[in-house]
Amino acid sequence: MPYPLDVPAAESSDPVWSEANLREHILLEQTWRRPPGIYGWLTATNHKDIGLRFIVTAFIVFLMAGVLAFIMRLQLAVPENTLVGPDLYNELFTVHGTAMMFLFAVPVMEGMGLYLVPLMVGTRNVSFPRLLNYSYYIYLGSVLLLFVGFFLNVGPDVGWFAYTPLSGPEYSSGKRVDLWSQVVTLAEISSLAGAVEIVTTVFKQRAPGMSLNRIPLFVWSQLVTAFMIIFAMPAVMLCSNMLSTDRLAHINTQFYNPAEGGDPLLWQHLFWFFAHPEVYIIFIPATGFISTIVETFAGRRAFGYTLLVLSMVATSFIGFGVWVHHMFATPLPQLGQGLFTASSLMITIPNGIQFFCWIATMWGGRLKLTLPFAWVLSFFLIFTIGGLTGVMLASMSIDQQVHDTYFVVAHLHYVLIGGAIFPLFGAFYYWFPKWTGRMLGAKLGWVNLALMFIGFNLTFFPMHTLGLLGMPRRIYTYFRESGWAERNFAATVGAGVLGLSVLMFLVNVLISRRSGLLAGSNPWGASTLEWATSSPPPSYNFLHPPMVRSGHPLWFDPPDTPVVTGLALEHREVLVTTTHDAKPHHRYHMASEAWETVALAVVTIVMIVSVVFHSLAIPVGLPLILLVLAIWFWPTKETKPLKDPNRLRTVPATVPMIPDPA
Amino acid sequence: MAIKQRKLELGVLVASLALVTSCKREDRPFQTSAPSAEAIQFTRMTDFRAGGPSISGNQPSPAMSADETPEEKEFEENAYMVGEGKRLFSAFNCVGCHAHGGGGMGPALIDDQWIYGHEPAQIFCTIIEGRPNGMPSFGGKIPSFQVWQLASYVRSLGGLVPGDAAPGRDDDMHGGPPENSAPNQKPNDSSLPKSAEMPK
Amino acid sequence: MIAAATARWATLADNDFGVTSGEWVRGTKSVLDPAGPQSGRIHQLFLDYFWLSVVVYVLVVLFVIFAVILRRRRARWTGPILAEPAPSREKLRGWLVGLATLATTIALFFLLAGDHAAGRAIRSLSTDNALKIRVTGHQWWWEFRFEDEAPSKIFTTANEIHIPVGRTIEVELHSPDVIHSFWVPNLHGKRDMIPGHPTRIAFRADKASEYWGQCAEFCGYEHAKMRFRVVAEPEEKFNAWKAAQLQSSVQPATDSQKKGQYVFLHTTCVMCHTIQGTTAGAMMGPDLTHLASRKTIAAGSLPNKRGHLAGWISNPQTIKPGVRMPANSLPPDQLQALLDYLEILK
Amino acid sequence: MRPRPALDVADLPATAFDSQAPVWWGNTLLMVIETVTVVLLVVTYYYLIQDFNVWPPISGEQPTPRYEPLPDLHASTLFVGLIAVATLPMIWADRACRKLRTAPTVIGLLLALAAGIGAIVFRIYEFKALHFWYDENAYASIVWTLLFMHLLYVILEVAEAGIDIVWILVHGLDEKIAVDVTMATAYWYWMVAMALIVYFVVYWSPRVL
Repeated sequence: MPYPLDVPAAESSDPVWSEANLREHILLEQTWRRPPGIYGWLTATNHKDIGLRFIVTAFIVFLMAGVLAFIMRLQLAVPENTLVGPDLYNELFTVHGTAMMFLFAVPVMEGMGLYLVPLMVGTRNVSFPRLLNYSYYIYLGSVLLLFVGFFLNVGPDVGWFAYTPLSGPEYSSGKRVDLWSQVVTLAEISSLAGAVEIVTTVFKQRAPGMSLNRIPLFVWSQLVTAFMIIFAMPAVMLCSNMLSTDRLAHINTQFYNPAEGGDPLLWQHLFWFFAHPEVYIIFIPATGFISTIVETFAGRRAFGYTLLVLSMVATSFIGFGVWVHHMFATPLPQLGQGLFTASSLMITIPNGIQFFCWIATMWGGRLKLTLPFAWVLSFFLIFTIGGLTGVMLASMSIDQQVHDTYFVVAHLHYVLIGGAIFPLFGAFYYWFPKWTGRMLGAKLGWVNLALMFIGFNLTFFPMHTLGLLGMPRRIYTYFRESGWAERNFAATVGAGVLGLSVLMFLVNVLISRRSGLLAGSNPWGASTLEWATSSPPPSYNFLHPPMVRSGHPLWFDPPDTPVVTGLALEHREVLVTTTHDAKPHHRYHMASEAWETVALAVVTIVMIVSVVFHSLAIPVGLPLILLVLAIWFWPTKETKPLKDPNRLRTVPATVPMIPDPA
Repeated sequence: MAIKQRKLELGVLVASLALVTSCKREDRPFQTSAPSAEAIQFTRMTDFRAGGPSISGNQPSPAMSADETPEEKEFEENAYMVGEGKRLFSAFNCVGCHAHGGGGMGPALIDDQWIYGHEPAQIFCTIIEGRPNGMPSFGGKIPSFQVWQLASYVRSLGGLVPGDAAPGRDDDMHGGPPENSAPNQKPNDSSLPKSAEMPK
Repeated sequence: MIAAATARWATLADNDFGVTSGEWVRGTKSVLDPAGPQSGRIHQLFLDYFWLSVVVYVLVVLFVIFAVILRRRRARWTGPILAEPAPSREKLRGWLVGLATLATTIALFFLLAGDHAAGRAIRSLSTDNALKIRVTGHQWWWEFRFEDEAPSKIFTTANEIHIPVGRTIEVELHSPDVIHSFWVPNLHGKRDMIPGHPTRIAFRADKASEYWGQCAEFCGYEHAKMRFRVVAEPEEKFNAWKAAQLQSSVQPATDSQKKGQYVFLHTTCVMCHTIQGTTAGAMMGPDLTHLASRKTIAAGSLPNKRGHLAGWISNPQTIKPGVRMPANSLPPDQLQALLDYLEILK
Repeated sequence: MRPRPALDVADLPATAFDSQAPVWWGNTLLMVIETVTVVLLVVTYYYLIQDFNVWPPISGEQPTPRYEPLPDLHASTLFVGLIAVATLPMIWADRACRKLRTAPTVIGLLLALAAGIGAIVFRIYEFKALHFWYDENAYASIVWTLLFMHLLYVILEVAEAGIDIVWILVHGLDEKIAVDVTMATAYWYWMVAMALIVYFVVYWSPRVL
């Protein structure tokens, strides 16, 4: 086996299918797989389908937004460059920021959660499959709106933060900002729907025995993130809708008009009340990846499980109390700013605890230096810098100097690329075998990592000093005498290397999907439940949903841990367990595919986009939405009695074994 | 098959049409076609005159050469251009006489009455030539593309430019609906309001 | 190919607007080169934070690297090694994590205290006898009005100010359009200029030199080219400059200059600019009364040389695309006359 | 392959009420999202006070206001009173549906539905009683937004109650629709709570504060 990790050959742990199992498998497959053809593809409700669609779409957004960033780097490579003018440059960085924050980072993390959470908690699908389908199309609509808009020269050009009054009706003519605001609205509808899915799935559909203190750390991270989304996203939907109504014909509200009692600072408060938690919405799932990968390759359970969970919760709470540190340069009362300095510094404590726990886990384990683990190790080297510059930015005095300079650009990329992208790539390498059944190539993988590490640091490290030398953000050019040329040139070269590395990853994925090594069900010898089923998992996830007796069922559960039987085979049924102790409570009949979800998504998108162009859109659109909603929520009469005495209830003689790690 | 083909063609056509129009609508043409390099006619700009030579008010001025005439609608279908017109409207103190379109010393611009015509070229002419009873001549003082911007904005006051190019409310005291909500006044070029009549 | 492209950019950059490095005006811009008590205090605080960060970073990296070196497993995968890690070791790790957390907390308290002290020191500058300047940020240039109790001693300039060394400067920040941010890195941190929220900051320059300031909040197309120069000089030199600024504009003497003034007052210029002592009094663009006394034009984008000025007047959109100033296609003789006139506006 | 013991769940019930039902969580989380929205709107309302010299603002700079600045109480009080009283039939419907008693469930829902439709009419009068349009100033905008958002909630609730009634009349009452009725009830409670908040903020805080 050329792969660095010696694992038991996948085939040996595959279940031997008894006749009863085979019959159950066929019935379950008929019940849970999506309908054939385009209809089934469009209306898909399986969390694995939709999760992967989120991930793939978000990754395409990542590539496109990355290309935009590279064009910006080309423009800034030399002073007084005329490759792109200010108008296009403003569009470039706005679309880059909007796409990366709203349409890549959050959806990709949610996509990971939607794929993995049901598997990790041992259920068959997320709680509201139709909502899942709807949320994907809304997200897709938002992606298309942003990029089609950009190519039609209706791309937003006021920054992803869209400060009023620059984004207001007087200083941004045309429809660019209106479309931006609708992009945000759509993206947030989708994220909120995803968050509701995840919270409900984690609370109600955990495997029997998976009490709150046995939930895998990744699932905790997704749960905390989902709650943050629920509390943060309404703020940005609200402020961007208020911006819309300020701008749109026949509405013309006055929220941000200083002459009529409105306030540009109101925008900043509402926006950053969302946008700072947004950073943690991106970062906390990444800590979930890190915890999982560190546990697996240290070969032990994480040190300080409770501490790690509490740190995540604490981070999410404090994350809502620091938004004013984005506004330290605005004229606000000193006392308030001092408090926000304190809270911004305080958030270091839970994050520090997480770091210490991971390091303690590594010291207490026996480390297997694999590719996913190496991505996490580079996270430590990179994110720490971003965290420490974050501490500097928390200081109001220092922030007054470096605010809105390239120092902040460096900081945020160290935090977001170092803190989210590196773990995310680690997670791609880690879970790719689960998604496709094949390992991602290791050789290309190491080159990918090395290039990414070099390219990233070459791009963003010089920006720290650029900021200190007075280079502001969001400038489309600079003068030669400013002395910024060399560092900017280095950054552009680094961006090229970074792009090359991402290209390498794409090639690796394309090759490995076809001819990667067969992975088997648990190639890493990991401990969580997603590895207890085949790779890729069948549409119904588990032939017999598992029951757990520890936080690491594949490592520590006794071999006589029972599995769940007795769920219906002929319609989609999952087991609902109690919220705290995960005791079996009732059987939950899940909705199946329906055209209404797609129709509602289309109606929603069309309405939200046409609001920009015609004032009749709301009076026409809202009743339409209500109508489709009514059809959607029209409960279907059960054709079969819910309790079918004749249904298959045999407990098979053998069930697929959870492979013993030993 | 043929029908399908036709549908496809139609789709492509509509899509490209949408593409072209939206590109135009959102363009920020900073580099406007260089204004004609005609010399400043010193005779025409010795001072602010009330009205130019008595050419019949509704005709474009002969001074406006053909190459300066923009494509019909080129300015008023572009939101940036109309927005710039709005900025210039207050920057050049048009508000001093016309208020925000409601009229004061000068005639109102939001109503359906157009004393010297409502076509862009006619408004252009009014700005360049000046008009009797107080409208100064701005010929030579405002570059022609800015005059076109002003003309398109003035038209937006009467609801004569497409609603999605007309400016929204401004960050100022609220007074009446903004241009993008202005009702389309059927322009009426013939009638003169009392205020615009020649004093006896 | 990359080399060729690079070379092309390099030549492009060299040829643009004919600006070559030697011609450029002096002036520095750096957070790390403080020239006043405010920036100095922030710089000090920054260094404290920086060195502490270096120590923390080295520690973290050492712990990670040594974990990888010392705890690496080369053997075949045989399942989790430590089903139940040794309790004594686990306890030790607990203590170490606790200790590290405690150390973090204590360090943060020191950082907080440092920030608090720095903030107080920065704000403690006395504004008695301060030189008051009202700064207005426009898209995309700076208007400076030097306030005085006597109305006759108030004057306005644009994009370049002189300030006396050692005297407190109190700037009052306004914005009539979008949000800008006032920032001279060598002197003080930045402060946003938000419509409807006028605000003040005070700073002092202790070193006579020339500094660059720049708008630090994204404000539209020409945010990149919205700069201003600050010349800190001894009190007497400043007073001389101020006296000159209070003068009305120089009147044209030669025929060409007179023609130039006529051109100015009868073409597009007069629609936006002011020249004291003439009929030009529009407030849209910078006050040009003492244009020739400034080292740069176009908000710090070009040196104030005849050639640049000519280029700027003829087609500002190639230099600052999107700028509010329109292209002016003056015939050559009128342009030269205009330049002759503008050059005497010391 | 070793045989595995199994946990047979076939005898568990197929529906559950309240916090045991996933749909309850979905419903509750959506209400949380909307609550955050309403709270932020209320915060915005109070935040905007600082930008006005007089609160509620009088129109323009005239010494005598163009309109009475305080919004009238009558329509809004009727609105709040009506949906608050209609909580009783909703409670009744909730209790009845859990026991699968069709008649009281339908009657309770019908009463609430009628109250909801009446409330929508009152809300339209409320907009009139404000004396100003949404584009008057920032205060006007936020007041209209608060009332309009809440109107949407009422419309949604009315639609939900309507669907439940029609469905019960067509298919009869079973446990599944009963769960839906309890959801509608929970949503009604929430809607009344939000109405009280909005009522206090919009109509009483300018009088009391």
